[in-house]
Amino acid sequence: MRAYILKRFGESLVTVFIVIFAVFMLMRFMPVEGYFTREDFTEMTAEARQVYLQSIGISGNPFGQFGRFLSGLAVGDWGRSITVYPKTPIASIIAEKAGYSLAFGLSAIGISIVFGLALGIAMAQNKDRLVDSLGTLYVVVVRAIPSLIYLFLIQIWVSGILGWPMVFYADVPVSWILPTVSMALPGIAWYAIWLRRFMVDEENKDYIKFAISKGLPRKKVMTGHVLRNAAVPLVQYLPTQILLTIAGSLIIESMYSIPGLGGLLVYAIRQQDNPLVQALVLLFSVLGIFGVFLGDILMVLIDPRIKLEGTSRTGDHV
Amino acid sequence: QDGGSRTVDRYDNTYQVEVKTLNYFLLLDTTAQRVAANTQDHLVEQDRFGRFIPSLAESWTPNADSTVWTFKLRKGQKWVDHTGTPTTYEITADDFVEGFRYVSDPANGIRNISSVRNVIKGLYDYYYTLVDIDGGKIQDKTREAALATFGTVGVKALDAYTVEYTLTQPTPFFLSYLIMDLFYPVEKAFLDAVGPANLGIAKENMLYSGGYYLSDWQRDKLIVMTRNEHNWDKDNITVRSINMQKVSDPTVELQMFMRGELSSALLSAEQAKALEGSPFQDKVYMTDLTSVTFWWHPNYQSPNPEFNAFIRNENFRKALYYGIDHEKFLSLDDQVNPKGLIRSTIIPEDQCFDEKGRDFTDYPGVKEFKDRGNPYNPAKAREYLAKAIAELTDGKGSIRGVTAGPVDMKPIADFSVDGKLPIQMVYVHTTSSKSTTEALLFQAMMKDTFGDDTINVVLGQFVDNAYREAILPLKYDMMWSSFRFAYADPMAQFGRLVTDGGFLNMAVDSSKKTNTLFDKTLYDLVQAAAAETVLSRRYAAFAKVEKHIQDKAYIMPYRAGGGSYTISRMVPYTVPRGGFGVTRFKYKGMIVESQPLTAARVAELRTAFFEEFNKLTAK
Amino acid sequence: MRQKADHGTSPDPIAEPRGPDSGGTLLSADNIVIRFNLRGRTLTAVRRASLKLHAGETLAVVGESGSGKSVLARSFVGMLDKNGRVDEGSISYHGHDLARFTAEQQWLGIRGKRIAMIFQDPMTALNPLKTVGEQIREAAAIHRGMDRSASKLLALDMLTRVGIRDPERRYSQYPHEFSGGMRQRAVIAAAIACGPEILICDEPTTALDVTIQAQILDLIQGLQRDLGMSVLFITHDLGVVARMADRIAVMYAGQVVEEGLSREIFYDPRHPYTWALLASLPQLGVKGEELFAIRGTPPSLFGELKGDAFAPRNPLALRVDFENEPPFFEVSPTHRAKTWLLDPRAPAIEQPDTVRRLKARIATAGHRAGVPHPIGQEASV
Amino acid sequence: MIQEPILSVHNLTVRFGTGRKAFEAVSGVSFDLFEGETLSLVGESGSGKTTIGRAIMRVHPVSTGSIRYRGQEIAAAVGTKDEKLLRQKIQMIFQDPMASLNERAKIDYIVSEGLYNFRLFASEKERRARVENALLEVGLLPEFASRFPHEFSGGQRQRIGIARALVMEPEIIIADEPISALDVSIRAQVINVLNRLKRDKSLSYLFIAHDLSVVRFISDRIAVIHRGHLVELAQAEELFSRPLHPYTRALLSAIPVPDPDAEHNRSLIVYDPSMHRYDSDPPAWSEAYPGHYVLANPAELTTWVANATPEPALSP
Amino acid sequence: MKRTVTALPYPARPEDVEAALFVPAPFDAEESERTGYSRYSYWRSTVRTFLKSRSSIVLLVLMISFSVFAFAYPLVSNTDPNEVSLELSDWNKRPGPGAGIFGTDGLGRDIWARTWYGTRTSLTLGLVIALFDVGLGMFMGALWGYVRGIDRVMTEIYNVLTNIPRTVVLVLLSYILQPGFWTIVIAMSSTGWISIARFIRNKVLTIRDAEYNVASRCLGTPLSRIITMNILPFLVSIVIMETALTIPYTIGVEVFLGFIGLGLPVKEVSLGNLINLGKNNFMLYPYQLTAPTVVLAVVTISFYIVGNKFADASDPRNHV
Ligand SMILES: Nc1ncnc2c1ncn2[C@@H]1O[C@H](COP(=O)(O)OP(=O)(O)OP(=O)(O)O)[C@@H](O)[C@H]1O
Ligand SMILES: Nc1ncnc2c1ncn2[C@@H]1O[C@H](COP(=O)(O)OP(=O)(O)OP(=O)(O)O)[C@@H](O)[C@H]1O
Ligand SMILES: [Mg+2]
Ligand SMILES: [Mg+2]
Repeated sequence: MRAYILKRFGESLVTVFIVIFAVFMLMRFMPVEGYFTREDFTEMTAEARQVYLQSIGISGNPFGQFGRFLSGLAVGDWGRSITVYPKTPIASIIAEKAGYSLAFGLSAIGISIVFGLALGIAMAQNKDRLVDSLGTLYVVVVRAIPSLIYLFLIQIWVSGILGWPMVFYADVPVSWILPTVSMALPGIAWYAIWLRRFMVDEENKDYIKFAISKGLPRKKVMTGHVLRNAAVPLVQYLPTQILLTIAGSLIIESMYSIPGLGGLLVYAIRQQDNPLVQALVLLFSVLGIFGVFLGDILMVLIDPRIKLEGTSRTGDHV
Repeated sequence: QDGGSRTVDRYDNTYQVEVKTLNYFLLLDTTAQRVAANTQDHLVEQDRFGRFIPSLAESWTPNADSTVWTFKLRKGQKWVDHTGTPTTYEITADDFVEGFRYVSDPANGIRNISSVRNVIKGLYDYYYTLVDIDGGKIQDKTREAALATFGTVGVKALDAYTVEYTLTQPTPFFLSYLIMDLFYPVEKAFLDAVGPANLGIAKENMLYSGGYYLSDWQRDKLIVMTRNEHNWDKDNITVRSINMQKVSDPTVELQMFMRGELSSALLSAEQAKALEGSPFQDKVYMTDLTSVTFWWHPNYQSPNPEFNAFIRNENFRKALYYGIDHEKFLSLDDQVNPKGLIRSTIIPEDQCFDEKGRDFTDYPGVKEFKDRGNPYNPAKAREYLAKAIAELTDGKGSIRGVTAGPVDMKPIADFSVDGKLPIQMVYVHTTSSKSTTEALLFQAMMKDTFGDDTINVVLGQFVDNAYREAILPLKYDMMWSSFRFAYADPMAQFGRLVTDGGFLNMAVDSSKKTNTLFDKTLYDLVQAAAAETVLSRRYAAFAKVEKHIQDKAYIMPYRAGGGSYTISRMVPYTVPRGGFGVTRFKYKGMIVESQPLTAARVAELRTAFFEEFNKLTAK
Repeated sequence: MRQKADHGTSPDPIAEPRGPDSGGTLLSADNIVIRFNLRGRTLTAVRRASLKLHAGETLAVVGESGSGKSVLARSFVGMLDKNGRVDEGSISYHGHDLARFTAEQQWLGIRGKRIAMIFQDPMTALNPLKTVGEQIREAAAIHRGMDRSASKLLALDMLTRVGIRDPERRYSQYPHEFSGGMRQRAVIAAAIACGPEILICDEPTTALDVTIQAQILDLIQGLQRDLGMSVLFITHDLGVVARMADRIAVMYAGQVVEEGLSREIFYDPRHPYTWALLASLPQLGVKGEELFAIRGTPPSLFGELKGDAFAPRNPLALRVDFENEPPFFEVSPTHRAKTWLLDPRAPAIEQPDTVRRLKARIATAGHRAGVPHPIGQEASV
Repeated sequence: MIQEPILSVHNLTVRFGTGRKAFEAVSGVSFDLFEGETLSLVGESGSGKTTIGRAIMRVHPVSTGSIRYRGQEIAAAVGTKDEKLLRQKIQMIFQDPMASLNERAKIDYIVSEGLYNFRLFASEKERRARVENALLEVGLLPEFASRFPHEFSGGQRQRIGIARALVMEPEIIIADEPISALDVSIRAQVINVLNRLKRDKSLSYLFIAHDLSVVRFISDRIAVIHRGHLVELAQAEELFSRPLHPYTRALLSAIPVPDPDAEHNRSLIVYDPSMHRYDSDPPAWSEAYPGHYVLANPAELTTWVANATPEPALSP
Repeated sequence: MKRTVTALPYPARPEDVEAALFVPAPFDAEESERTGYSRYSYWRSTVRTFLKSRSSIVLLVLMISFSVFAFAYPLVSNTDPNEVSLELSDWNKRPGPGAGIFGTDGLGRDIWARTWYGTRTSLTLGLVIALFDVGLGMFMGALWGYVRGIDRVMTEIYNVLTNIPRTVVLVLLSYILQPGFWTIVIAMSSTGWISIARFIRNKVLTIRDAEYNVASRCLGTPLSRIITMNILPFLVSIVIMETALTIPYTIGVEVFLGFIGLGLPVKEVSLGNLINLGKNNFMLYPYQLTAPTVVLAVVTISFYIVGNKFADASDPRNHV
């Protein structure tokens, strides 16, 4: 078990390294003009531009730059933003913003899980009946229509009808509701549809038939066997989902003026804020990759079928 | 309506684009300017008529030829921190010297320095020595040694309460420089404590000398400024707190206003129109014009050979100039009175007054353009175009000296020219819908005036950064841009057009490979005007510059800044007024009511204000 | 906590078990017709099949693949697939007509508690995410209203009964830690945990090796004896049938075509399909000679079958077989067959030679060796 | 006169995986297959029967040992020409009639797949004729060629699988449990087809099965395999009448006999591998009687031979 | 569609049967082979299962008619969707007589025409991306699943590609290339194929070791034919489904990209641009958003549901 965790951990590290290296080098393909604003460029002489590039650590051998970046990371220095928040330490930017994204993201995940699972169960239990159709309708609307549209309509209409603020105010609790719920909508659909599918799949399994033939009441079969087994594959994705909430939701954060991490990456790329882009990509890929890693570990823990190398084989023969 | 005239404690408004830094020496966006203008004081400031009045300086005296300016500071003024508590630091003359030392060091990356680089004595040499040291060009001098020579720069503290600026040449309008971000004070002990790089990246990392202090700053969310109860002028700081929310969507902004969450909102023309019939109908009014000027400017070095051949032809430029209906174009912003937005001079009106109080734009040579308004004249335009075509083509539609071939203007555009009419012309714009709409309208107008067999407008779009994508790599034929008027002198505008890297590309710097001084007359005119130090003579000379540029139709101004629909609870004309520096962002003296003002009332206030204003300016 | 609340709540439609009725018949299925909706068409899987299960006996149902053995058996526990239904006929069990049960609720006192069923594939019959012990325990808890510790004790006892050594350890293991044979034992343990009256075994050994198969068969037999159950045993392996069955029902194309005591079917079969079935056994073949084989392929169950369903594949068919469906003819009180050959008007057609020689052949060719094997002992290989 | 084997497997070992995961599915198996004979391989599930078959078909790599076809080594890579020959001469029939036919291809393609691979026909007409022929030979109708596999019953599908092998005109057929998945009434059809083909075309079969009753009927010789090791090999009747290895005896005792009287008196022998003392005295592949081999150490060999019944036991 | 089934007749009573019939009948061996098995065609069953649900028929019809109309409209209409009006009175006209079915936008362009041109652009974009994604994904996925040796490498590529935020790629590409149709195609496909490849790989893994594949290998069938004959036919339904589902997805992405300013050039008519433009003016001229939204919703929802229903229908387990 420990050997397995170490091995998976090592693999994850390698993947993170490749991702960050790839992005680092891609950023170097961007034209240097991007580091200047229009006014600057007019005002600055060629030398001054060079001075500026040097001062933000852009000129020189990209491999050397990468090395410096890594050695900075090693001592916990994420560097400073160069154009998005000039000179502001990146760690402090992230610390400041991640809190918001995390708070909204976690509440949204909570809501998605509770409502998504409830909806999924309801749909599976009433397969091909009204509840199922309504649930499917919801899922279809959420998944097929670009989110921008319905999120926008929710913001304008629902806030108007309920008289809630249109943007988020940290000190007005009701202003949290709409963004959180909006953020949860796709999650609810996701959980509902997969749980429904897994439950329906489970229901056709031989062991469910055997459980029924043992005379277990339907409710017990549903909770004790079907739901339990159907939920297991969903659990695998939970760590990734939780970790990635830190990354925030671009659309919702921008619509509700939530100062989270959501739009920061896009903005940073467009501003060619290399240190910030690198830090964010590093952060997100670490979260994503380690989410997968944790998901795998979690599966090993909850699914007895998954045997790991290095663990002794039990199971005798007749 | 007496209920509507109660003043309120709080002013709520929004900002759309994220403020990057609040380092007040490095104002990168208007939000930061709003914060700096209110949380820091300069030596001088402008009153609500735009007159310079004392601020942290109690009084000042220029010497006879306006080359040395001495300022006497108010005593006993303390820096306050982000809780509004006075610190032990007093605001002294040294703080102004330190502030300037900070901006003069290229390592601090201060961007506006070029506007004073040739104004303050000794600054040019000091600055470039440091640049060369940093760039490795000067090896025999250390940075420390160079920094030690700051004494040669013309900014000195004569005593704790006296600052003296020494200038390179007589500058009667020097006060208008002093309200730029370059002339803020900073407390050295505090700066050393937080480190120069950390100045202004958090509310704790600044001290405040202005009428407000920054009591809250959440990036991408909220900026709150609270009245500084220890400011010398606190009685004139009428609103207790200024709350600025980040809201990027104008639709949301309007909604928030209508729901009473904001004190004022800017509206698009369409939004304004949509309010017709609503309770807000009679509350929408238009803001005054500002010193910002919008113009179309062609690229005189286009990689597109067809356009390049034509744009150097005066008749062609004039054809363009007369071919676009400015009024209709501005209907996008104001369908009722688009004319009111037109600005047809390069230097804005109401900004430069000579010693007799005469406005630069009333000088002969400028006034004719100011009075002309919309130049649109399709017949004339077609005539000019015909002339240009006659001059530049062989009569069978082939453009002389232009060979067919591909034009690589990637990523903006990519096409081939055939060396024949129609002329391909790349008009670039951003991805924003406003900018795109304008581009489409421009295209439609060109087609309307000239038909599509003479000029074919190709639309090219840059994603983000005009400079990186279009202007610097010269991948455009035509675009619009806007210039803010930086200080009270025509050179603020002409300098940027004519000098190195300017839009007209009349570089005289021989090191630059794009050295194409194609109008020696203009260059000489600018040099001559810049050398004049008496305002009236100076203005007369610059008026010739303006006339020359306009006659040749090098650039096509079309709109003044401002002039947006607004709906607001703030009473206009209660705040300081001024077109340059940070004045227009000040909230000092602002009166905010509990109900939006009606347009009628604003109109009354406007009339009253300008009556008074005109009395004051007509000395 | 939840477990407790469920105790004894399963409704019991049979308040007083009345035991086998007059003729010793425990369960009797009459003229059962089962249809499925399949891809827009109707498939009649069982066509008027009748079957009686006597108390304490083992009834084997044999027949070709697809002849409807499983479907018929499943209808006894109300576990037809969703697209299927019992269209006609009745299944009487303790005065109830199981064919008329509609609500899940009605089945609760029967399924698992009185009629238990084990399936063919032990590898998939256990929930891979629950411990084996738990899966045995939960049924007992429900049906016998036991609390957790009591039902656990019962489950441990069941594990011991089916010959699993070290039950304490095995109780908390997961199915993947069990081999195929042990899983089938666990499945059996779960099925008998409530002491059912009837155990339906649907090909319980097909997926197992011969040696293990023999052990499981012994186990089922032993359990039947010990617990006095009736067993309905479905298989198409005649060897297994010979070992297990007291009586045999032969099915073809959804019908029971012959029914009789084990010896009657083996030694005196009357239906041509039964003949063919027995004759095609390789044990009866002569090396180097052609084995008797049933020609052709089973009929399609969509649509009507005219006459005797087996007729097209039966070289001995009469013309009447293509026209009219034969009724049952009684051979003996315990033996009947559904073939026109038993009609007095039919030409006298003899059983094929091979079939007649069955007993003799086996007696001479069979080989027996070894020592008696105590039932239920777990043999490890 | 000693006949040359058509196929000779010597000391075959197949390992799956590497390192700690390595698992030896077949260990040091040797046997010969003679022309025109049926050699059956019986043993419990997972004992390595399929693996041996697939090693001969060269779809599993051989770890050590040799496989010779008519004296020619085929365990390692062979040239293109030999490849073509081998693919033709050695054919396989699969266990699961449902899984061994490509559901999305017509019978025509399925049967002629091998012909296509090596262009074994001169004209389209010839190919079609050969497909029809093969179908007829296994008792199917030529018209079936244009249908898809799912239109057929299990027995028919299995015969299609045989036709697919047959069309290549093979000499050796590896039949991997070709009847295990079929029900009794269909089995006979397939057995008959196999037997008839063997006679008519003098094929050699390596017949893999676990059903000893079928094996006895069809085989000339039988090899018993247990956990990757061959434990016994003899003429079919010899093996049934004189089983030596305890595993063989257990296997034989477990065969159900379709006779109620006999069945009711049957008793079961259980094989316990821990009975062997191979640590101190390793076993060897020894010839107990002529042509009757068993895996035993000398001590065991003596006891087993002593206990062997010379004549078939009478049924009780 | 309930089928009425006639009750099974009881067997004849012996006395009702003619004695003349009791004579041996000739045996027809061919007939006995022929009798049994039902004709089951995978594709016929798939289509039938699909058509069983009324809603999927309705949506299929909608999907087809909207797509056909979107592609046909530009051919038959002579309204230029980019025709800017210089008459102020033409701007922002509400739907109604003289203003087109969907009204006009802020430059007097006809929204009805723009909606259909936009639908065409977006559908084309979706289709092209789907073809790239699915084509490349299929090919790589089949290889990935079949060739054991490249599994590790591909898995690593998968890990890396799925962890480089897509926006990074998009933004970078829109700098390197001209923002536009092909940039979005390249940006989307450069990372989109991998998840399809992964999906296909998992499918292939389950069929790779199926006996019929072993059979083919035993017959010496070359890899190329194993993939085309044995593997790909089993993936056709997946491909159709993936294609159908990629289209609503790309339309969504296009709208999103427009939102962050990286979409198709705004001068190009696409649903994404229409929506983003309409959204800006929603409070004022709601029809500018709602009209194209309705069309977009019908298109995406019909593709989505049809794709899903088809996936269900193509699963043989659902062929009941
Ligand atoms: N859910 C179902 N839907 C449609 N047809 C079904 C279903 N279940 C069974 N059938 C059909 O009913 C017929 C009888 O099936 P059944 O499983 O009872 O056969 P069987 O005799 O048990 O065969 P086997 O020996 O293969 O288990 C078959 O033709 C089968 O295809
Ligand atoms: N590709 C493989 N990788 C790893 N192990 C394998 C592989 N193929 C087979 N094995 C293992 O090799 C052993 C022998 O398998 P094989 O399929 O040859 O047995 P068998 O005798 O044919 O069994 P059955 O009767 O079930 O078909 C089994 O334990 C199996 O798990
Ligand atoms: Mg069955
Ligand atoms: Mg096998």
